[in-house]
Amino acid sequence: MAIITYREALRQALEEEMDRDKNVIVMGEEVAQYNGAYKVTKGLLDTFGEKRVIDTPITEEGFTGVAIGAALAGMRPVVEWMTFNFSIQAMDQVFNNAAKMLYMSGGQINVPIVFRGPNGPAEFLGSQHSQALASIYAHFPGLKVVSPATPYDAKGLLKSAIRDDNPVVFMEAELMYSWEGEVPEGEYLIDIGKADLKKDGSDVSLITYGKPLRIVLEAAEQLKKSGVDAEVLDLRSLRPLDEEAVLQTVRKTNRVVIIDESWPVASMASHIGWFISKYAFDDLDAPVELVTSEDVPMPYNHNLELAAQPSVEKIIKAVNTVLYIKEA
Amino acid sequence: MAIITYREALRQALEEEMDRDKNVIVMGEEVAQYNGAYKVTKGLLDTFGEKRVIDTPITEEGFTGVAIGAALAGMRPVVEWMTFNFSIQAMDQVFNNAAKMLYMSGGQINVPIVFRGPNGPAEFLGSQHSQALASIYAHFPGLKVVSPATPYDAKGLLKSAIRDDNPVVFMEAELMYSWEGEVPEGEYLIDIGKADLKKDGSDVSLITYGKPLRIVLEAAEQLKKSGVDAEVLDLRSLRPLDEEAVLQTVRKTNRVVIIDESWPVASMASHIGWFISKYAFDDLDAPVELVTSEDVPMPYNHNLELAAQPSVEKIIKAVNTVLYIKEA
Amino acid sequence: MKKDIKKYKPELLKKMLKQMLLIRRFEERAAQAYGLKKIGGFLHLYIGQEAVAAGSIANLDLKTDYVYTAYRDHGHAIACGMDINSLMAELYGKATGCSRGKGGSMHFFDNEKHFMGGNGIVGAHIPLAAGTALKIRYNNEKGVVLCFFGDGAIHQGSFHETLNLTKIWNLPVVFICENNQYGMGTDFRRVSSVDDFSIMGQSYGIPGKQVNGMDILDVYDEVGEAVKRAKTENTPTLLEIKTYRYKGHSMSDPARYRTKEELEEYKNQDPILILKSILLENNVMTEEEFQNLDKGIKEQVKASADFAEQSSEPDLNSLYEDVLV
Amino acid sequence: MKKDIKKYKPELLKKMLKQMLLIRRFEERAAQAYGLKKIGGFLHLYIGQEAVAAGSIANLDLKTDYVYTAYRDHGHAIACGMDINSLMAELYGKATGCSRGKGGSMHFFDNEKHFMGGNGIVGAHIPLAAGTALKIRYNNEKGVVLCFFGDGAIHQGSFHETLNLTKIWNLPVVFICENNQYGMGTDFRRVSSVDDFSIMGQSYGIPGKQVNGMDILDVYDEVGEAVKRAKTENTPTLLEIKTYRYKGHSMSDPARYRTKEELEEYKNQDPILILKSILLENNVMTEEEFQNLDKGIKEQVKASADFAEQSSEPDLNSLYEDVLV
Ligand SMILES: Cc1ncc(C[n+]2csc(CCOP(=O)(O)OP(=O)(O)O)c2C)c(N)n1
Ligand SMILES: Cc1ncc(C[n+]2csc(CCOP(=O)(O)OP(=O)(O)O)c2C)c(N)n1
Ligand SMILES: [Mg+2]
Ligand SMILES: [Mg+2]
Repeated sequence: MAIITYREALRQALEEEMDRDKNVIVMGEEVAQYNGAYKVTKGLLDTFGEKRVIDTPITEEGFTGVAIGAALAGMRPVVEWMTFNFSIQAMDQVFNNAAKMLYMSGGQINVPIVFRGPNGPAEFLGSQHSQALASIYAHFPGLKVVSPATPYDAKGLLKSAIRDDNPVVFMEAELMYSWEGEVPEGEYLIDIGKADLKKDGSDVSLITYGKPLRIVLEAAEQLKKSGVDAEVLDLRSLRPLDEEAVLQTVRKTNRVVIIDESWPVASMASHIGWFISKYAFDDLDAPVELVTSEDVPMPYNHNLELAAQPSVEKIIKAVNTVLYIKEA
Repeated sequence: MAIITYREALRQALEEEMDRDKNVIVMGEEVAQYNGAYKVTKGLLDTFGEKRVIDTPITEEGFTGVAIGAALAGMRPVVEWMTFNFSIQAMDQVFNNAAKMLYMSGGQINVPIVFRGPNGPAEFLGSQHSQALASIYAHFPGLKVVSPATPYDAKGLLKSAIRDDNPVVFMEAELMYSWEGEVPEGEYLIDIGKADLKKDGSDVSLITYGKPLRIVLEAAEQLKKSGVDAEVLDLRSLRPLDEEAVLQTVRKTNRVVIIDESWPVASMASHIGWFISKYAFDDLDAPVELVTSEDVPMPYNHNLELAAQPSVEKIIKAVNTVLYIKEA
Repeated sequence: MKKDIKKYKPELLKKMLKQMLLIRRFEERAAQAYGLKKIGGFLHLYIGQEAVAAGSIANLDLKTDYVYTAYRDHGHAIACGMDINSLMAELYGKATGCSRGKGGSMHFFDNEKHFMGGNGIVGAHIPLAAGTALKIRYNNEKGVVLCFFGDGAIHQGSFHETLNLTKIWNLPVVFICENNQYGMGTDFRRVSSVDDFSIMGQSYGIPGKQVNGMDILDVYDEVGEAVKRAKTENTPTLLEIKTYRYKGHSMSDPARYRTKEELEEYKNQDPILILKSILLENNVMTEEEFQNLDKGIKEQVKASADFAEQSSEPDLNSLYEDVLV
Repeated sequence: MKKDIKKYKPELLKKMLKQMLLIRRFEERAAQAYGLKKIGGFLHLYIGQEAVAAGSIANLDLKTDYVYTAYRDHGHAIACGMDINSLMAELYGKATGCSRGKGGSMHFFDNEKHFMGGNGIVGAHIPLAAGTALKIRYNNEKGVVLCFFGDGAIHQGSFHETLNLTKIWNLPVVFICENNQYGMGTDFRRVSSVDDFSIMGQSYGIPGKQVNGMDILDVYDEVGEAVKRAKTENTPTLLEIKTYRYKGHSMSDPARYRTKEELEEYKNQDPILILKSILLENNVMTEEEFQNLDKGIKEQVKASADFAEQSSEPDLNSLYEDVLV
């Protein structure tokens, strides 16, 4: 299998789907001539021309709405938000039009669209440019919400997202674009709504999605050295949530830490925490621990911003807590 | 004590605070000449004049931002969003400017502002006009989030919100405006962040906030008839959350139902559900049950929209579940 | 009224009159039903503005063309030829409603007839209209999108962002600001820097014009021009159509912010009466024919109320349908 | 250069030159430090545009007046007289930074000097500026707010909503579009319906003008006019100041979207060199004085880097401070 970057995996998905279906177009700031602020759309303008790869002015509300209006008339736009931070300006379009159109039209009008771009903390950017908005998007019915953490998942899920007849919010991360991983040559799809067991284990379940996966696997590695065999479940999709996979790992290990780079309050993390506490009440040997971002806006200073986010140390600490291990 | 409506309680709070501090102004659509879409600002234009009670064009992003810019320069604006549904267009201003300004300026610039209006499902309005956004606002650090359910609480909390040096999101409800309750003559304030035990009980804790309080009390009433003594805790504030009060009632009754008219996923309800499961793990005799809105956009049809929301029946059913009572 | 009436086909004139009348009678009936609590929530009546929807949409071929509007959408839906049974049933929240009882007054939709709603958020449908125009242009279809919105919506950022986008991408959209003078209780002059909205296209190199919305022939002609330009040159146009709503903003609004005189002034220019008198004067129709037409329409409308009444409530299970495809 | 140089006080001319030079040297140093990884994230340099901030802000009395800008904010902060030690320290993320190391390059603030940031969201600070003007007017203060933003920001709805609001409420704001020709890699002409942004005030009855941003005296004069109008008549103005950034959008941008020739053309009109030659020609300053000035500034800038270097990291506990008052 070829080893490619997360960025390249996304690019391949876009290229293959654009090749396959002429209704697929790409829109966003700097996606065409500049090849994308983070180069995900590299080469697409050359291959598909400016009718299908469209640079927009800085008008998140406007161009997101335009893309929705194209989608509900039969196109399949992929909207790139330069980062999810700017998508807050487009939320009204996403929530009130994309997510609700099918429902309020009584099933007549569906919106096959993908909203994608980097979400979550990056580095040295301060509070307005570094925040995880997954929990906000996951709150709304009428959307699918996807957050792949490996090149393999990114490609297979983006292809599925583009073919999906519903609006799909697709969350990447600046820091993940250069991550590498194996991706097969041929075409494949990954079902939206299926979690993936990234590591088998028996002592504790580490449940996560998106960028934190890497530090979660690192933590699992370290835990192994101290004799703790952690299982790592990568949710991949938040909506629909693979509830069965969540319950399965909990029933197996009886101890859970959820790792989410969102803020804690009303987050995906605390939601899954409650879900487990309810549906696997008798299977839990310890309360579910969360490792989230601290409940503060993101600071610029690097030490502070690292301290604000989940870390290997915090994960290990939480694992020790659910295992009732006292640290030295 | 006088019995007044929730609407009148809010109006009194506004009037008293405007009287007290000339930096308090009111801005929003139809707040002045029309006396407010829901008449909360009735008479304020006459009393305080058009410099202090300002009708805006329909530009939620713009006028919300203007109010924030006035607040950070020393005024104390109260922004009325005609309903919270329209506040989605202003979220970028609230999240990126109001909530983060103090932090990103290193403590230099605070934003004393109140964003208020009706939130949550109303009647016969369909999906765009009927939704509870409390969980979204509660997700963000840098805000206070308040949701009073009685005239007494509404008045005392709005006065505190206006005097608060932080941005406060203040959630009312169309259907609550005509609700009546006792309000004392003299001035009083209620601390933001303090829950209130609305009914003492020993068998089960019903935890809620905002408009559902009424059906929760109704459910408690009915439960009493079948011999179940429910305690009702009204959170009143979501941010800060009165964690101590939550734990106290759980420790007392050992069984919890949380009632929240938000959607379930990544909601305040599931957050508190996790919080209890973690911090009162050994005190729980049953998993925490949630009664939220169904995970669907709001339909127009009245039967459907009622079915979409928490109800007395659903609450009683959930109570029976946590009490392991099999229904007939 | 110096129009050369000859240039319009009699069928067209009659059709437009019929549509206006149908809109009015439909809404009068809906208001009644609202009084009887058969309908709840917001009901925004279009009475007084009928010429705008009927005159504009008469220019369209709804096989290729599309219509978007805001929550005051009954008139546009009817002008698009939607079945009034399904509309009245929607107001009643019935399963037979055009949106299965899930949309209500503000959310009429007909995907086949290209009536794309019915949007409750002021200004939010404006970009959608441009997006549908993007699809038209992408496929080299010969279509146009009419986008109706109010004087209150024109200050929304979405309007401006969209104007720029339609111009740089050459999208066939006709933006129609239905200036009925009020956004809820707010006289548009109180919240607008300028009185003449038609100039607002200038910032984007988009031509603009003010149109008398009480005269359906004016509306028909000017929108027709703009539609032609859109279809042949892919150029957007901004029209400010001056009109008036006779009723309050919605059923709960007593409309105290305006004078009786003002209302009377507009009622004297009633678009239905104007067109009727033109047709009568020019022998396109007789008074008797008109009375028969009106009678027929009233019956049709009554039948729609009966249909709505007799239709069944949506299945409770449908609550969970239509969330995702 | 046909300016009557006599009308400007020599101190003013020297001060403006000094500020431009300080901005440039500060940023050159910052770029160096970025290369050495002392500074991370986005660093948006203002080099080439110095005349806009320095010339505009020279008109202000920052006891009563205010300045808002976007993320390319070093120049404006320096022109407002902020201590460059605290600015460099902020770039280094140190506790002694103007925002305690929490803001970084995009979020300089000085509440006392009325420099209100430093905003990372394109267009989002524009309403804030109007709000501060509302406060000024509410208190009958004699102030004005300068609101700087880029050519990329002008299509944002927030700009349009705010223009309307400032006009209907008569707010003393001068809107300054710094048209440096590019929004990231996008030539403004590719995403704009019109070439001349100064006309965009017309939709709101707001006067507009294009200004040559490479000539600081032009900038000073035109902004001065607008400031006067704002203070005496409470009227907003829209200025499009044409300028150019010599560097890429941020440190990571190689700026391949433009030609070397274009860059050279603008470097030949360098605002510092232009003003310098005017001062030399008119004997306001000698070459030697200029060299000394520059030397002093370089030392000052170096000292700021030393200060930043030696300052301590913020206490880890400060992570939890400043969330709420
Ligand atoms: C974004 C948003 N803000 C506020 C409202 C509440 N609202 C509904 S209609 C309306 C007035 C709109 O006036 P106009 O655009 O002139 O349309 P008209 O009602 O006259 O047809 C307002 C403020 C809304 N629906 N959406
Ligand atoms: C709402 C929003 N969308 C996108 C971005 C990403 N972004 C940062 S700067 C920029 C270009 C802005 O160009 P311009 O306004 O001309 O300012 P300049 O950089 O030239 O000073 C973009 C697209 C952002 N910060 N905010
Ligand atoms: Mg109107
Ligand atoms: Mg620029």
